[in-house]
Amino acid sequence: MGINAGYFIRESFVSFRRNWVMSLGAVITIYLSLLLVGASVGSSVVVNNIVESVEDKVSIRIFLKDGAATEDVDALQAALLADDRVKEVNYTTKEEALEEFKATMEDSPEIVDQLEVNPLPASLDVDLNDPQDVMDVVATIKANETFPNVADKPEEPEKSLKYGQQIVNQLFAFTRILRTIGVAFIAMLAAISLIFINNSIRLAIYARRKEIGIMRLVGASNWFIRTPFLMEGVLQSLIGAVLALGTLGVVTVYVMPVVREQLPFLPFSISSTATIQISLILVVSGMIIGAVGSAFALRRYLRV
Amino acid sequence: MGINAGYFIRESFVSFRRNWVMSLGAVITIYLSLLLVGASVGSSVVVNNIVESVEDKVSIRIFLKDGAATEDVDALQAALLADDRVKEVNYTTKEEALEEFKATMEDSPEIVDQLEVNPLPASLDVDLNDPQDVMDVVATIKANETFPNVADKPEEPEKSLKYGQQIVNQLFAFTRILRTIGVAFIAMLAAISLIFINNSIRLAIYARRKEIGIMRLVGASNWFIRTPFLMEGVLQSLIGAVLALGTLGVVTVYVMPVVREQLPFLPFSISSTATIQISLILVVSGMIIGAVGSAFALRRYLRV
Amino acid sequence: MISMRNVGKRYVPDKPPALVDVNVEIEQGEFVFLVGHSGSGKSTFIKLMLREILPTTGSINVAGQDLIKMRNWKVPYLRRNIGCVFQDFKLLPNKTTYENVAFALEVIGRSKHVIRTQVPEVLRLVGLEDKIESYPDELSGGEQQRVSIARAFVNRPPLLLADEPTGNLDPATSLGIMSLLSRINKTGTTVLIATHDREMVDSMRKRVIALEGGRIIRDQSRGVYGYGD
Amino acid sequence: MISMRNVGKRYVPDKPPALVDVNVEIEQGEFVFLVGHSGSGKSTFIKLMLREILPTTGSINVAGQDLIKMRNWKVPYLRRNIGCVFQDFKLLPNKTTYENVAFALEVIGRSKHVIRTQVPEVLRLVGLEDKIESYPDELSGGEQQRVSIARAFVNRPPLLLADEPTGNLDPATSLGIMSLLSRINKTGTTVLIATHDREMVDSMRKRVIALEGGRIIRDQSRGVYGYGD
Ligand SMILES: Nc1ncnc2c1ncn2[C@@H]1O[C@H](COP(=O)(O)OP(=O)(O)OP(=O)(O)O)[C@@H](O)[C@H]1O
Ligand SMILES: Nc1ncnc2c1ncn2[C@@H]1O[C@H](COP(=O)(O)OP(=O)(O)OP(=O)(O)O)[C@@H](O)[C@H]1O
Ligand SMILES: [Mg+2]
Ligand SMILES: [Mg+2]
Repeated sequence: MGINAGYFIRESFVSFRRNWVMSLGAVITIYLSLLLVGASVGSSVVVNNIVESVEDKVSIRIFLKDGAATEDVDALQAALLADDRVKEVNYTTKEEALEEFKATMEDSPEIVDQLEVNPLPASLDVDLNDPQDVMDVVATIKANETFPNVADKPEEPEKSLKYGQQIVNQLFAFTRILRTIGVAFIAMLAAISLIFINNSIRLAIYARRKEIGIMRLVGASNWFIRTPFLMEGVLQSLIGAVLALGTLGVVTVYVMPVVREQLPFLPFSISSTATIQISLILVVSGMIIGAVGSAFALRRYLRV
Repeated sequence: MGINAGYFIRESFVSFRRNWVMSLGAVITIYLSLLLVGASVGSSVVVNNIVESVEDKVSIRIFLKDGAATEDVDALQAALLADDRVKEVNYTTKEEALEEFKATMEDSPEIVDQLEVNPLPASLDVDLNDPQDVMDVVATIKANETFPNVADKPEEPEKSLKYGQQIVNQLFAFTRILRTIGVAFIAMLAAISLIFINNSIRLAIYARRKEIGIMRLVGASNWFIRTPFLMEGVLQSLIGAVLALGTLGVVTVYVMPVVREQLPFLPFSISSTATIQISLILVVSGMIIGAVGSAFALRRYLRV
Repeated sequence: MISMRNVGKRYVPDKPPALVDVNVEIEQGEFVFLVGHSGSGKSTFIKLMLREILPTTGSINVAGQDLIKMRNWKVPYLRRNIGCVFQDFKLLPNKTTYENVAFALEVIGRSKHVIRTQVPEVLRLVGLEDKIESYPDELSGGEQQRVSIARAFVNRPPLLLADEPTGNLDPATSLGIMSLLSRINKTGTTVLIATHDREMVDSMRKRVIALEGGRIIRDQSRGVYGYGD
Repeated sequence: MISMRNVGKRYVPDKPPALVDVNVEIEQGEFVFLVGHSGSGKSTFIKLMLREILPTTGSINVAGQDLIKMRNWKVPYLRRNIGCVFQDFKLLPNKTTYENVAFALEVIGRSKHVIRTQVPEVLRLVGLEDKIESYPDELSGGEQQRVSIARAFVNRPPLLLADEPTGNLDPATSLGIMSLLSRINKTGTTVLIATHDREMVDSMRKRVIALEGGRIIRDQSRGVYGYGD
């Protein structure tokens, strides 16, 4: 009992064409849903880049007391470098600190002029791999045994460390919320898209429930009825996904450069790996949604 | 030829119930679309509040030369206050400026200790109604005739004015893009929602095209067929809109306080007027979309 | 009442036409049978009358109105004066028997009171008094056909068209329906019936119009079904 | 071939049942007419045979299989051995005449070649050779009925059920269809026809089962339509 393999392919294409009102409805829904999801994943990648670039500015500065023993400073530096969370440690001399101060005070050079001795301490500047670790690393530094030996004000450890104490907490609270909102929003959009797509597939199949009943009565088995519907669902999803991808591509190529020009100081960019990943996810998830959605919607009408 | 007024109301409710698969599909679509639009309008109101609070920190500081004539300073202050764009002008004395400096320098009190004379100038601090006007107001100040008389460094007007020259441009470029993206996103969501809603109404009516044809053949006039469909569309939209509103309400009541607690330093809030406006817009636009969508979708099948 | 002149109808350009050069005059109060083989154009004839379709050529006049020149928005008013029993019943699937029949009255704006008295009366006439609350897919074929018949004459139209009204009915019920149509005709209603029911046509001895391949091949008053088979 | 024992079917709990205490044995190769008034349960009888519905009481055996115990997934295989002409045709609206008939062969996995030769052959037998590319809504009532007939026997099923197969056909075409069914029967196919066509039943003199109010009131071999009207 050989089955015409071509039957199903032909059938799903013909049905797509003949039920074009329904097909178009499903394609539009899938297209816009995936577009929405794709756009928000893209934007969240961009926002994440920006947030990271801001967070990267977070570093820890350890003020050293004048005349701290070089071995002690080296020991602290070595201890810090041994820490996984630390990216690099730089030494800033008293003179460099003064230069920096002069640069920030250029509006009021009188202040600098009045300085007779250099009041600014030397420092170790610690950059972190993950800025979120800043509080932990600060605690580690305070616990380090050589730290009191070299600190500018050993009796007040807090005053020998600068890491934007208030700002850091606020910044991370904000970026954490921002990320949570982003993930929640994308999850919501994805869920809504799923519902939309399922909805439109269900309506399309509901509109053809009589046909399905007739097929059953003529002796078609469930999978024989289902296969063309599933393939049609996959076809619709594929078209929707490709359209969504195309639109996103056009936006990336034509709109992103304009935005980047307007905001040269922000790292507006999506890597091409991210782009390919997004594309693949869109197409594959579109097809799965199409197939699964059709399968679920069909179940009800395949019982008689 | 009196018409049963009750007929249409009864008809649309009965039809809503009997075609519940279709009705449910339409309600879900309208609900989620309006939810999406409502959520993004709400978020954009919040983001706008935050952006404004950041922008409000933009002000202009005019450094005054030591011993500037009080009349001149008063004249400049009066001239500025006469300007519509200026909200208020505050005078900061040399002593106050030094106090401020000490506060920012508390990490390195040695610097302040070394100061023998107060090198900091007095200043006029100009707050604006709309921070976007900052560049214009700066230009006006430079053009003011008493400005050179009181300026700290009359030969270098740029140096007598402080308004975060680089930051301001970047900030405004960023907030402008943010606002544009916000508006574009909401517009896109609104358009997509419209298409979704229209789509699902069209599918629902497509599934009932045979019925519409039969009604025509039995002598029903177009408006007689259309009215229950439109009322059903409005009913669906109303239900969808109310559900969307309810969900947004729940989110506002239960989620917003949590976010606000996490980020006490950011002005997370939506005024109740804004809330009512959003609600009204959702409900009314939902109903209009339902009616117009149904009317359009029907047109095709009302010709025979 | 009905006047067709040189009417032709071709559905698909390069296929043979469904009707060719049809000329018919039917006076008010007549009772006419339309007979012919399957596919000879009977339903097309009836659809033209209802302006469900427009002819390719010729002119049609029903109840004093020129159907070709008629504006679209006037069509419903024409149809309210024509009761029609459709070959495929055309019942509204989401309405019960009662509601389907009542719909024909609601369309012309009859009051609730009139509907409440007339609909059960008419359903009793076609023998469906105990199927009032059933939906079309809960009815047998013959029952659906009778709902369609009830709907066609519930608003007492001056013209009644019936396309194969007894195709799904047993001889006894058919006879009942026929005598009903005949009584309706006696009250002045013009009745046109497309049918294959030889027994019925032969027993009634009314005017018979016979179609073949879209042409009128016979038009006899007091005729028989014919076709020597 | 078919065996029904004490079969009853009640669609709605508090309404009279559609079938009551039906006992029937039909042997392979028989030709049986099922007659009865409109609403007497003929279509219900046929739907039970196809397992479109399950009986409320009793047991049904078709082609050696117990329909009540049959698993859902096996139902399609049962139906492939039963050709059925439905009272409302049940054609797929999005398929042409050709595709509708071919569908019955595709379902059982016949090769393209078989389909290409058998479908036109069968359509010729029912007189639709020039309507091959038409969609159901471009066909006359009788033409749709003939498509349904063609689909029912294109795959040469051992059992052929026909619900009112000539309701929309003129006497000449009906006669053609009847002799076709009779020829199919001669090749060993069991044929069961629900009909109102008194002329046909009376002329064929085959076994007649008469239903009334859901009960079998008569079961005669070489019977007539009956009902003294
Ligand atoms: N799905 C259903 N739900 C409820 N009642 C039904 C359903 N289907 C049929 N009936 C009722 O069962 C009875 C028998 O119906 P059936 O279709 O078997 O009659 P029939 O003999 O085929 O009549 P006809 O000659 O008019 O087609 C009828 O009174 C009908 O109203
Ligand atoms: N919409 C359509 N498109 C194309 N051809 C059509 C259409 N409707 C009918 N036809 C063709 O026109 C011819 C006449 O059809 P019509 O329905 O008038 O026949 P009929 O006399 O009512 O037949 P029956 O007794 O079988 O109902 C048929 O050959 C049919 O195939
Ligand atoms: Mg016809
Ligand atoms: Mg029946």
